[in-house]
Amino acid sequence: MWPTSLATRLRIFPEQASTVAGQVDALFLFLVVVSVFFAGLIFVLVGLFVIKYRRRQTDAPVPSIGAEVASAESHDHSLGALALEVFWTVIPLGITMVIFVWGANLYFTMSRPPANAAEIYVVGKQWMWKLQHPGGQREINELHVPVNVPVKLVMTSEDVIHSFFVPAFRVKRDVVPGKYTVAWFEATTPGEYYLFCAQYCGTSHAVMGGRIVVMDRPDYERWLAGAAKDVSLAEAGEKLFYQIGCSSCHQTTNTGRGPSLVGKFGTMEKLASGESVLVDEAYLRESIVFPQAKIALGYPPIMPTFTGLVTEDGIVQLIAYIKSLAAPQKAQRP
Amino acid sequence: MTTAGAGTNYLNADYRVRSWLLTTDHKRIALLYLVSISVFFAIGGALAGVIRLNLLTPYGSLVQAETYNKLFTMHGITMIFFFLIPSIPAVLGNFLVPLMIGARDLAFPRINLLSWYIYVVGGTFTIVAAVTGGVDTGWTFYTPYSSTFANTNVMLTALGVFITGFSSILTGLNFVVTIHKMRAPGLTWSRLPLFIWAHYATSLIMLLGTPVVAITILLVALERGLGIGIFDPKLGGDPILFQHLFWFYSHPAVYIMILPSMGVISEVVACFSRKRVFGYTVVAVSSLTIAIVGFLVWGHHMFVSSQSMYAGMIFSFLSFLVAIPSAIKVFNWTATMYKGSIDLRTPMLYALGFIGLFTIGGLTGIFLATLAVDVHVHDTYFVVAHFHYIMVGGAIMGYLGGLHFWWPKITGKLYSEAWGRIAAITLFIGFNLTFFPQFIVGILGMPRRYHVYPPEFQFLNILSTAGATVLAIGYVLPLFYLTWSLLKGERAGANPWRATGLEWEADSPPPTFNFDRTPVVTAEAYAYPSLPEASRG
Amino acid sequence: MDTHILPTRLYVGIFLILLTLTAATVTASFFDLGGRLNSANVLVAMSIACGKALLVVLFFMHVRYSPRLIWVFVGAGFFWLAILIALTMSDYLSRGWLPLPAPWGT
Amino acid sequence: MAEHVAHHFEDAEQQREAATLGMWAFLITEIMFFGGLFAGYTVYRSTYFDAFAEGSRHLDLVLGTVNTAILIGSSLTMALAVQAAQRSRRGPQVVFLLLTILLGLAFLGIKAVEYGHKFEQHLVPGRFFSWPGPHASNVQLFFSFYFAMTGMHALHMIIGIGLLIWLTIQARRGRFTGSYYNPMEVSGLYWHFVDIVWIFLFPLLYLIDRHVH
Repeated sequence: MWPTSLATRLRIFPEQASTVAGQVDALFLFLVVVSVFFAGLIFVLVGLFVIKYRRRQTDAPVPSIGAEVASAESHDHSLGALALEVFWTVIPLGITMVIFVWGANLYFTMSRPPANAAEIYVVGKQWMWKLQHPGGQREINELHVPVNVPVKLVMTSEDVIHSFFVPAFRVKRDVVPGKYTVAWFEATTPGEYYLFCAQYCGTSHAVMGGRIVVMDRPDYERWLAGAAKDVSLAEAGEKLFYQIGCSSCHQTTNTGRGPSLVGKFGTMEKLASGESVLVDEAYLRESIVFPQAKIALGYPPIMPTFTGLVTEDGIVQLIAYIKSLAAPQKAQRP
Repeated sequence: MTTAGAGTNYLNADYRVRSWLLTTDHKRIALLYLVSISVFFAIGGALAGVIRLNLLTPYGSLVQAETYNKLFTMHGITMIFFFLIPSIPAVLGNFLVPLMIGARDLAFPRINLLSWYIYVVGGTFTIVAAVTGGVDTGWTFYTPYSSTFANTNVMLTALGVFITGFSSILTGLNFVVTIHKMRAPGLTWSRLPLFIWAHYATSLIMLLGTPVVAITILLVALERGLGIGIFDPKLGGDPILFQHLFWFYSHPAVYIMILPSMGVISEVVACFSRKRVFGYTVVAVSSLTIAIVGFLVWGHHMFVSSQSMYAGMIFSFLSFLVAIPSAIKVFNWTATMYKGSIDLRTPMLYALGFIGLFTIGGLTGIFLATLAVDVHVHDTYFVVAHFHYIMVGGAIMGYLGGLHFWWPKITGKLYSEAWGRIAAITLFIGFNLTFFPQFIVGILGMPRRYHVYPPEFQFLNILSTAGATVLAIGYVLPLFYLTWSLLKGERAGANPWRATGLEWEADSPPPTFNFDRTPVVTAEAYAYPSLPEASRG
Repeated sequence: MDTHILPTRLYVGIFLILLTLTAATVTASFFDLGGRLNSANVLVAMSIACGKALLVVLFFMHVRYSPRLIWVFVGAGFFWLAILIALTMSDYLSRGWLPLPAPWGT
Repeated sequence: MAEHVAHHFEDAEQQREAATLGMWAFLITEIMFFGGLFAGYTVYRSTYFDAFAEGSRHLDLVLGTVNTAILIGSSLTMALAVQAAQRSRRGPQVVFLLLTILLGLAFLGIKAVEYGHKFEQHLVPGRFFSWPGPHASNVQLFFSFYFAMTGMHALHMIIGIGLLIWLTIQARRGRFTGSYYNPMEVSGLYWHFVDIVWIFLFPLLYLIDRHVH
């Protein structure tokens, strides 16, 4: 009946299908070895003592607290006991420090997407995942990616906190409303893998999942070509840009009431407050939702909020469009 | 040393209902707590049973998704706020702290009674919330789900938890003042039983942590009730701030549950090995260290939450530090048994069970403190298994061990040793069968709080449910033989285990004011005589 | 029982100092003392507030004449508050430290 | 053993020390209770600095300053009431307690006037909040904290005044003398603590972002 073989059902370790999976598992196995050693040590010692020092006959009665107890000298005042305490404090401390550095180092890698990663936009909402490719292909609860290509996920939520979890990739990241979070992976083996929501998000939390389909390059190209798509993300964004009226203020030159957005993405923007901010996804999103939060220098704070007028999907498209405006320009770095 | 008032003790001094409901005797209040937390334990256990039954198949055959979510939410809330946190402190601590330090009562007896009433009021609110529709936020109340999106009884439940927090604060306050100010002459800090040290450390956490979760829950209620923005991003707030404030209490709360258990284990291991606890000072200080460092590690619940990577590293580092004092305790208990005279009575079986399960729970905690590994296992059944090993394998084993150890003191009766051992072993086996498979299913990637799941996880879930059945039997058994002992049990005498400690100097059950004369202490704790070589056979 | 009965003169003196400090902190608030997020103003205002709180704790609340234990308790209370704020802020302040590598390929 | 020493204490000294220590332990929990609010305020002020500064300038500095002075004054009268108890003087105890109550009520009255103004200006968070300028939702956040913090403080004042009324009745009956004044002492600690909370709330909410760049 079940779609899975007996082998899968008796599996005790998840499959490895991303570049970091092997590294995480190496650390994991190291932890297992350390744990088995210490747990084994304790169990063996306790077992041994229980057998060896089991009470065979009733021993001397316990004197009352007030009485002199000459023989109850405290073992822990002796030098040997002190050495023992130091020994079993320092050794575990040393081991945990190794684990800490190892884990933190790997976490650092896992938190920083490679610069050349392909971008996928993820929007979580109760209870589905909406995914958009740069080319405009949209998917729900299913993500097709090419093998051996780093993929960066830019994620946000329309309602509550979700968490994007692909066990086979050892990737998990909360998807938080009101901000973008980022995760990345590079799949190593073609196949289908579970996608779960790991952060409790309400009634149908358990079914808010789907699958990641990892494909060989040719298969992937074929899928891309065949996938339902209207227009690319940037094109959709451009349409929206004119439709909801962004274009009436943000013109191609700095002649409008708002700054021109051509060549803006990736530059540093001077703010009215005197500070500067990097124009990235987070800043653009904030400027659409809370326009007054950071005002560009030289422009009046007159932009209305677009909360409610544009969905998270729409914001993603607008950002893609604004990004595309940067592309033809030469790098305008300060 | 026996009391003059032949046969009069705290139990038979007055039989009227009013003498129980208005009592200020710490021993009677302990029994009021014993009854009420047992009720909540039964409720929480029953909910767990339904959860396990539902997970027998991958398709959620037993209950609807909404119902399932309410079940695990209520299971978490009752077990954590209404059973585990008050369990050892409010029952055994209430009973024993004054007895162990040679005092006639806690410093503020009326506040002690008040804290029980507050507990009952908070519990009632929560139960009313449960039966009038339930709540489905998870015990963690994460925003903005709890403050904006959930359409269940969040307000009533939050109010219940808020109120109960004050009960916990008042208990902690009472212990701190009592331990500071009411110790018998000669009972210096270096002579205090480790049970008292553990309760002192626990009380500090209750005092310093509980108010923060109280105000946090209040803010959630404000946001939900009045629509003012605190945590909801749509109203300008930040849901991550909620997680910081919530875990500032809720992580140390784990130590509220486990530290008193550790105190019990120290007493039991010393008594049934007939040896002073090895490294007494180190064990005592490690309780305080856990209480203090335990406040610095809450961010390890937020490694994937979008918390800053650097904050994650700080919290990871500190989390490793807090593992050390726990490890030291385990080593010291083991060393205590070395060359002892070990008697495997029921409480000792629980203590050994505690050491085994806590070791596994603690070591798997290391996995969760490790940043890169936590990313994979966070919010999966691995975490569920880990904290059940700590809270059920650790805290409840300690609680039951302590209850058996001091049962003769509390009731004056001996329970059936054979049944006691059977129950302890049943619990140990059932527990491992229930929760060990959850580690594996978590590593495989099964997220927690799932009402249905992919079929390949079924085998492990069946094992877990089977284990839960055994575990349930293990929990029901003591109810019978302990009740039986009240009716037919042998009289215990003042000191059936021939243990040291002031509580064993008083009668069993103790008279209302514990001691006729304030005892004077001249020896260190656990002054068990060292054994002549011959007696070890 | 050794209760220190403080003279009325002392209480009134403390009261006057507290009023003066209040006036000082209000006056300071009218000046821009600089610093990111008005940090200099915050520093001045919080220093004065701590000074005022200290006077109240030491004299009105008699901690100056209380056993060491009370000092430890008071200190612990404020220290824990510092832990709560400092570690929470460690998250917020370090969020911007590591800008993600530019996806537009530089 | 004097009649006011409870059965489980050895002597009056132990009882007094326990009472004082107990109240201090309670005040520590109060620090942490307000601490959650302070932490939230600190985080949001650093995140939404401009909005918080803007909101801060909409508080009434004059009323805030007057209230600070009133509260400090009430601390003085409270301290003098305790002193009168230490000296076993019944009359001054009652007078100073009544003065403290009066000042406490004055504080609450002024606070109510301030709340009233905020209500008229639509600065109370919730459905009727309206803000013409930029950062509306973040300014609302400021006022959420303003009302949560000052509201919680006011609630503590109300509880304190309740305590003081009970104390006044007891003091009139001559219950407090130099050898027993624990309730007076610990209530005093509580009242001073509430004062200290305000000493921090006042600059944080009203002052630090008052000036205009």
